[in-house]
Amino acid sequence: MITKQSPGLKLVLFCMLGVSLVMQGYASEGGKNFSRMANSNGETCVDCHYFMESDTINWNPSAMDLASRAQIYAEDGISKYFTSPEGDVMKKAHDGYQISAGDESGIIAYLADLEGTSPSKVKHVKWRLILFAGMFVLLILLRVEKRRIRVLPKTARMLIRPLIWTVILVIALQDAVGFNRSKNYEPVQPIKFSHSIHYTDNKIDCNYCHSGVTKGKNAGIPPVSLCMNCHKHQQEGTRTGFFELRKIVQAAEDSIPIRWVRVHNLPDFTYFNHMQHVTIGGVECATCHGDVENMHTIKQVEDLSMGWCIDCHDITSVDFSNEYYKLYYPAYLDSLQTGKLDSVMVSDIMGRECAVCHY
Amino acid sequence: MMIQSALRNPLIKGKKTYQSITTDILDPMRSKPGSLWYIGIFISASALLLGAFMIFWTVWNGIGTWGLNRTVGWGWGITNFVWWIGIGHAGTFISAILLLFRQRWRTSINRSAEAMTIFAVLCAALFPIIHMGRPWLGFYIFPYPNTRGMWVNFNSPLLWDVFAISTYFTISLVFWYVGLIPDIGSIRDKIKDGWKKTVYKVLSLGWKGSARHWHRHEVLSLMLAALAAPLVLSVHSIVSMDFATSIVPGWHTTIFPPYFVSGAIFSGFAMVLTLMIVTRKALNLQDYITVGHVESMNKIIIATGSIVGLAYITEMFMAWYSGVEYEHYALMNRATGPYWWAYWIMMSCNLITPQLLWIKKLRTNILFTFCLSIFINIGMWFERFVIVVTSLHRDYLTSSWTMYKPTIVEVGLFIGTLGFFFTAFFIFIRVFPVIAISEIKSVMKSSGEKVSGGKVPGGKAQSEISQSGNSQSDKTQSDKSSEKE
Amino acid sequence: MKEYWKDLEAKNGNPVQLPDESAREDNSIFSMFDDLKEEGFASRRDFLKLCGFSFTVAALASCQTKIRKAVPYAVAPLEITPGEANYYASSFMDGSDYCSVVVKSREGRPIKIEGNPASGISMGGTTARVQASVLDLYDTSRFQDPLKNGSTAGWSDVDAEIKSKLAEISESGGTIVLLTPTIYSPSTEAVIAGFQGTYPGLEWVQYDAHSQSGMLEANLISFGVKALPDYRFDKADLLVSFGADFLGNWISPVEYTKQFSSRRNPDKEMNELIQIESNLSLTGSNADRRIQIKPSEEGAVLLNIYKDVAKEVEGISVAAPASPVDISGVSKQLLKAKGKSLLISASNNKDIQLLVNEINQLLGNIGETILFDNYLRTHVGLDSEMSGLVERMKAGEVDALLVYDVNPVYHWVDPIGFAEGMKRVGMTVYLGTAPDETSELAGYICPVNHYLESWNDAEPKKNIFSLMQPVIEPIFNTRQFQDTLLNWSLAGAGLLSGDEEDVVAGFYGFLNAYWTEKLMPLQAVHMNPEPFFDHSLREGIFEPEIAAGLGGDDTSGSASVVDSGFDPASGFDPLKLDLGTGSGSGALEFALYESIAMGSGRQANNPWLHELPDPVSRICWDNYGLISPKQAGELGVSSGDIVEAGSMKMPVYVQPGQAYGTLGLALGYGREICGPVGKNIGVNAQPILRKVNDNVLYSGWKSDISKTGETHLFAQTQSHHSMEGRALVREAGLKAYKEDPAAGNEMHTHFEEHKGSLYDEREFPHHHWGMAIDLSSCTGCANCVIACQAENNIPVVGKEEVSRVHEMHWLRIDRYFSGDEEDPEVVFQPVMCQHCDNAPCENVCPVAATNSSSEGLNQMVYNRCIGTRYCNNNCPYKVRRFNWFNYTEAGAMSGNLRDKAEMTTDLRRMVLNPDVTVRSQGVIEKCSFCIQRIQSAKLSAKAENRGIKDEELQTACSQSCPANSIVFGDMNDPKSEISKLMESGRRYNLLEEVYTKPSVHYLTKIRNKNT
Amino acid sequence: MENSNTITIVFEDEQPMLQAIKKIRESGAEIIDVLTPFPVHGLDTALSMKRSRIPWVGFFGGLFGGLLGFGFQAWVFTVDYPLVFGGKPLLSVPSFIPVTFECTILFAGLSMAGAFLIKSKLKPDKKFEPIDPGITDDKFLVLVDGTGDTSADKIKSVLVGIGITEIK
Repeated sequence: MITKQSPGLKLVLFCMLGVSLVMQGYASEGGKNFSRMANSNGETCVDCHYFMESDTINWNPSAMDLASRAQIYAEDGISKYFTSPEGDVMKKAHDGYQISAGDESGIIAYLADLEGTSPSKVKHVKWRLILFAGMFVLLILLRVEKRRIRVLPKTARMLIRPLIWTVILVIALQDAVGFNRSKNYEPVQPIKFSHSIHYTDNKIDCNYCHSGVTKGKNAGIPPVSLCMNCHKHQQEGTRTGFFELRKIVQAAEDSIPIRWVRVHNLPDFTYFNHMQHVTIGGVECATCHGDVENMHTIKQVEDLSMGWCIDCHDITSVDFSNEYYKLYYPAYLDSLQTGKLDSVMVSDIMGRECAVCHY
Repeated sequence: MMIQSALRNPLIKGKKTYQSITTDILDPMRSKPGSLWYIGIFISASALLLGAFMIFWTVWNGIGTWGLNRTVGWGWGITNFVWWIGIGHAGTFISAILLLFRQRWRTSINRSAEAMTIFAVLCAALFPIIHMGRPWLGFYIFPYPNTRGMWVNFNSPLLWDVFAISTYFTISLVFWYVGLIPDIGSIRDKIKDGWKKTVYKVLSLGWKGSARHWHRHEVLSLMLAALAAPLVLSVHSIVSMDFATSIVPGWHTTIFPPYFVSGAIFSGFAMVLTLMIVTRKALNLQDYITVGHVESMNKIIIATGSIVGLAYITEMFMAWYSGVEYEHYALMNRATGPYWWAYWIMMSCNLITPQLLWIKKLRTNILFTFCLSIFINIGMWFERFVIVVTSLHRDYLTSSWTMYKPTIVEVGLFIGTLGFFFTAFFIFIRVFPVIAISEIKSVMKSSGEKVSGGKVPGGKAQSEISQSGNSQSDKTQSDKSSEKE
Repeated sequence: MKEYWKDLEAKNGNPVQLPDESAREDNSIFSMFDDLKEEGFASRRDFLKLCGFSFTVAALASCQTKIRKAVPYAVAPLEITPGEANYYASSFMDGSDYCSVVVKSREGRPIKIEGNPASGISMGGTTARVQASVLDLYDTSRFQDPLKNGSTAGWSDVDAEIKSKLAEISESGGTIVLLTPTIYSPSTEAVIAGFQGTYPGLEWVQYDAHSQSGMLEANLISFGVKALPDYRFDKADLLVSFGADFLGNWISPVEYTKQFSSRRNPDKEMNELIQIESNLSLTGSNADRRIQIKPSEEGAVLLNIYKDVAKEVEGISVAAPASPVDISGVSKQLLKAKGKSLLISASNNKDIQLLVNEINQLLGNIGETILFDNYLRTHVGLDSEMSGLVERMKAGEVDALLVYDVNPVYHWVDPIGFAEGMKRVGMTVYLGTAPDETSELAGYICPVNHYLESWNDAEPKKNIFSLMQPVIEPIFNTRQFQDTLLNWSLAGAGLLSGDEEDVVAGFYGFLNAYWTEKLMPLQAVHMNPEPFFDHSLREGIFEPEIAAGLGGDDTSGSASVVDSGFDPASGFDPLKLDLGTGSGSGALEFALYESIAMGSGRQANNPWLHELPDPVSRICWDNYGLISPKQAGELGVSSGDIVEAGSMKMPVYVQPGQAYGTLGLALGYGREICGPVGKNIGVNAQPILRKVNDNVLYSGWKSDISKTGETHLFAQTQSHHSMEGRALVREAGLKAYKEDPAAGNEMHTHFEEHKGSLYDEREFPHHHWGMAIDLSSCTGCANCVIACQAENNIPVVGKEEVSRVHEMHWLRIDRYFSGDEEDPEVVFQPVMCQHCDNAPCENVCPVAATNSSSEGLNQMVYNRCIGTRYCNNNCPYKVRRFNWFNYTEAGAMSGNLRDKAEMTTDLRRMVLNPDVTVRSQGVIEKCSFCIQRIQSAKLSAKAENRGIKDEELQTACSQSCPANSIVFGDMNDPKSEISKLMESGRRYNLLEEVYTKPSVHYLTKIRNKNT
Repeated sequence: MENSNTITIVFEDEQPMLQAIKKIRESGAEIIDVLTPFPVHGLDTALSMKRSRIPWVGFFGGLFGGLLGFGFQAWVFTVDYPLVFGGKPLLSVPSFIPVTFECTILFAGLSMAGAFLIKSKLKPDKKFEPIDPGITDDKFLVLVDGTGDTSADKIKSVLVGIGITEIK
């Protein structure tokens, strides 16, 4: 699937490209071609090989991704990707491009120049900040109104002012309380690996890759060698073609580990054990990691704060069929059996005690 | 109601009128400061800068730059903290408790005593923050909502301190400011237009001396005094609980709250004397702060000093009487251990020297009083040092016994707080009236020389008013002053 | 309560000296500007950072989440689950020090050494040095590549050159000498044999850093065995030791501590220890009776004992000089315990050892407490051989010298002679791990692996084997000694039968083949090599039946050994022996010893060991001349004065219990060439050593001392040595204990009768963790201190910080003296967080960073701590430790690191336990009862659907205690060992009258005394 | 407040002012305000002012603060995050006393000060033009409502014999 970008964004990208070229003092023919050359659908190179990360995953290799292979292109040329594209994805995308020898060397030179950079991020409008600042502006306006204009009735002023202050306080408090939390953290990964494709489409169990989850502290990120169990046979992706998978194949061949960006970070002073939660507690992965089955890029959905942990401990019941609990918590067992208690919560069995996580 | 002695001297000397009071008191603010002031502020600001550097040094490198160690976890820092808090107490005592007891002589000194309270509390508050290992996480001590779901430990005396000191500071500031409002109004009306006037305009909150405002003002002052009186007792009690609720031999003592409070007032009055004796001279306010004031304060010093001395002896007695060997050792160690000199400095400065004040000649001697007040300041500092350090350095397990010696950083910090205190005071005397103008005016007729010696308003009406008892009224004394003639 | 005296300093009204702040340079503010000069840019940047400090709020607003990478394995090793530890049995071998160990490894990094309980020798115990050895693996000063004349060279070049030169020398009939420590690895011996086969004429000299040459020679004469015997301290009712610190450093301290302490239970038959010595050693501190002698008096005292024994046993009378000290009763006691006593001496004088052997023989101890079936193989170096070598080297008769793992330029009695000789040797090759005085003079340096990177086997005692296996790939470009020798050997030369391929496969193959061929036949369980080797590897040990059978049998095996010796009845004339009367002139006799931490100084670059306070003097990062208080008074010196003794300058420490007229000094310090941590720490005592009758004598040399007027600052962790009459350590004599099990513990009875609380007593319905420490068996060896440090990532702060009382050890061993100042009694008391049920520290923390768990633990949350230190003030035990500076670089700020011991380099940090938080600047830390181990045990119990077994849960300190003094467990479990100890009449809590209700319990110290 | 109909009477001492007030009130004129440089005793009775209710504000403020302080501590320790400190019971009331006390004082003090400022309409941005700069020095002003039949002359006549400095 090739993402269609809106004309507006295209324009922005184009402008950015232009600016960046001017900035570098480099306006090669290749660069122009990269954004001008079109296939039969009228899509230019830059339409797919983007310069800016979008909010939703763009399965195509970015211009910078291509640039990382500039060395190879310089040796092999790129015309073969147009004359005989490998795999269905590229065939479909590269259909209809005409490339001359001159264009080819220009684009390669251009890509070589891009090497080492990375796509820029979309700058989101900070509505919250604007709202916060706006409240203060409103306060000033209200004052001016009171002093100079005086159109509002006195009661309105009396109502509005506390309202504004409430909004300010609520925002400030929420932001202060949630400060430095990384909820919704969704970094760009070195490989466009989709949990959705692997788990939902291909029915691969979480445990297959994250095998540590039942055995110990760390769930574990699979070694490349494990990826190769399947990808030895499946080297073309339905969305990414050969490009992303080639990274894995290459890593496996070179025995070089892939440097993923860690999404779920706990501070060093917090001890968390997956086995305790998954094997013994029977907690589902999704409880903490969210709807991973539908995520193309992995995203932190919870704030992973201590408050969040203990809130869950408060409402999660303990499986009292475990001999350990039966042995050491006879009073609870008794209450459960006599029906005095419906369930025993994690908080009741030390789930709120400091040294369970901090030591 | 206090009965004034017929022999009592007037509280204000010289022939004063309302206008001359205003002028006298506001003059230092309107004239150019003298060279003495410049020298003073230069010295104290330099000390302040030194302190600022030491704060930075401590925070950056860690508390290891102090002389503290495994066994002695608190040293100069906490000594200074308690000392400063204690000094602050005199201000509140003068303004609140003496107000409740209708001691009119307080009017001459309460303003600067209150200012002193605020500056001293600020100095004190520095130490609990700076002595933390991680002051940048100091906000953990406030019970604020957070994502950890954690609160604070309400069992901890340090947490009580947080509440006590912040309440104390807030209430002191409010009390001081409320009292200042009419005087700021006076300044506002006395100075020429300019940015200063604008500032005073804002600070005066539009005060104009309306009868209703005065009425509320007086009620508020009285009520705040009524609140501040138990507050001031509670604050030093709570500070003393930092020690008293612990189990360290020499700290774990039920006598501490009253002992600390009287010690605080003792040291506070000494500091007030130190400051006032200098101020009256420097600002030419001998007419307002008279020998009578000095003598009154000296009497309080004898009283509180004797209470403190009694506490020292009681501690010794209890250590012996309780039969607890650790307690017994701790007290013996104070007097005869390696820090014996600190103990005997404390004893001589706090218990022995103030007894000289029983002699009237000495307690009315300004120079003697000044020297004595310095002695008491030193002695009370050593009292805290003795309590903090000599209790800790030899506690239960003899294997952990060790010695404590401050580093240049700790000394610098102490000098820095002195610098801050005096810098703030020097600025204060240039910015706000050191004597409560309106209060002085209200007692001028009853206690001023001019009025006492001359026209006295009809006594009958006055007594009627005072008997109606609807406000802070100590006019009955005017009867007495007329009797004097 | 007996009367305890104050420490010497306090007694003289001169309290402990704190370091002079103005003298300390790098703590002073003014040094900031020095820093600026040195590294202008970095410091300037720091300065800007500092300015930024006030704008924290602004900075926070722009704070962004730091990107952290997650890097999985490329190919995951099968046995590793990330986040879970693996354990491998191995052997610690460092010179003559041996210990069977289990290595804990996380993600392929060894992080902790634990004792191997399966071993019959160390029985799960370790020493502090064994515990600390893991840190040597991550020593930044290690050789990283082969060196040729000081510059890096490839292995192939070095190999080729050395091989050709060796071949050349060998062919031309030259002399090649291989100098090693005692090799007690049978397969290595075989490798060396093969090497000798390759280069005929190669001489192999073994040499021990601390020589036992005198005893070896004496045993050869007495028993016909050139070996040290298998002492059985557990079988002796009476131990008489002449200066042998067998609980500390003497020969095999872990084994001896295990044996000794097994007899210190007053409920069973308790042994009695009489220590006759000059320095107050660890063993002397534990003695029931201690007699002080000068080193030169040892012979006379022994002769007197001999006189009494010989008279009684054989009816002959010997004319012995009068004993210089009162030893009344010793002979009588020895005679009473005939066959159940043990007399030992640490002297390296052959004649003294002959006399000792004779006395033991007369007492019938040979074959009872002194066995030779499983004689010790860890010491075989003869000083005479070494002397010969040095002479020949000096004469230029040695063409090639291969030095493996010894440092004679430091350790040999004549270091200058050895160094000179080395310069005259044509080719010198040094095979060792890190630079030292000897490697400095070597032409080639072939770096060898650390023991945790190596394959090896050991036979520390005859027929008792163990294996060493690598737990990490060599970190640097190093190669183990055996592989190097194999590489330089001709394939098959003199090796095992048909082993050419094994040589190609390296030492691992060789080892495998050796075990298959030589050791597999010793057992009958495994018939195939693979399971046999795997089983042995998993166990770490191989102790075949024959050894155990014969060792257990008292008469049959040992008799033959004795028979082959001389006949004691004839030809033994004690008066002809040269028992040494001291030589040189002066008022003081040197008595050199090895310190508990440093030993012979082989681990000199180990910061953990340097910071380990000496159990007796409680001083770390130093050695010092020890003199008795009386002597100090006479000489007018006090602790910290620097004195001159002969050509040496040293600080003195006034040590109660030091024999009058002696000057104790620890060996192993003053290393001039060593890694940065251990360099020039203390003074080098080696130059004092002298040779007598070809044996190195460690004491007896006289000297005068004179004050220089200079002073020295000690880093001492305990400055007050008396209990001031407080019932901290409670003790009683055995007789009193037999009459009343609560003897000495009367206060506890009183307390139990009168205790009470305003509040309801808390209940701990689930687990209630507790610890019991038996003060009777605790020897104070300090193994637990380092075990704790390794387990819990405790920072090293350096000498200056320790001297400012900023040490960080969670577990300390308090040592108190009582009685006479010149001859005190000593008690040790390990103190860690007592995990009080009514913890005073908890109440006072304003931020709730420390509170009580429902399992009786006192929890400390580092990340919540703001560092008010109030908890530490209010802790009556003073067990909380504060991070005064940024020792670990774990805090919020950087650029203010104070790491005096290089503990924060990437390499050293590999030793950190990932399950324990590294604490940041400004927080309090303390013993957690190894909560990480508790949690992990609970987790595996839950995962396996069962309860926790008592033995599976051990804290770091209890696990490897060589005296089994520390017991940890669930006090709610009636079957646990701790529950049983709770019932003991000896149990009490430290400061129980404060009613903190600690979870740590102490058992009173019972001395074997008639009181 | 001070519109053109206000009659301002200036005194230089409080005694004639008090007498004047009495007379003015007897005359039926309405006194808008009295401005004095210090609290003149007897003025409140002379003007028949009602006793201020600030103490009540303080009482309720303190009550609220105390309950809040105690309630919050009890809630935190027993409901929200119970933790055991030093073997004490969760609801260790003696420990809560200091904070409860301080909260009481703080809330009482602040609420009274707040009530004073609000009720007196004192605030930093208050526009203020002094009728006479001497009101904070040595002048005593009585402002009389001049809207009805009251006039400056009438007042003057009422106040005959009393030391008036000025009347406007």
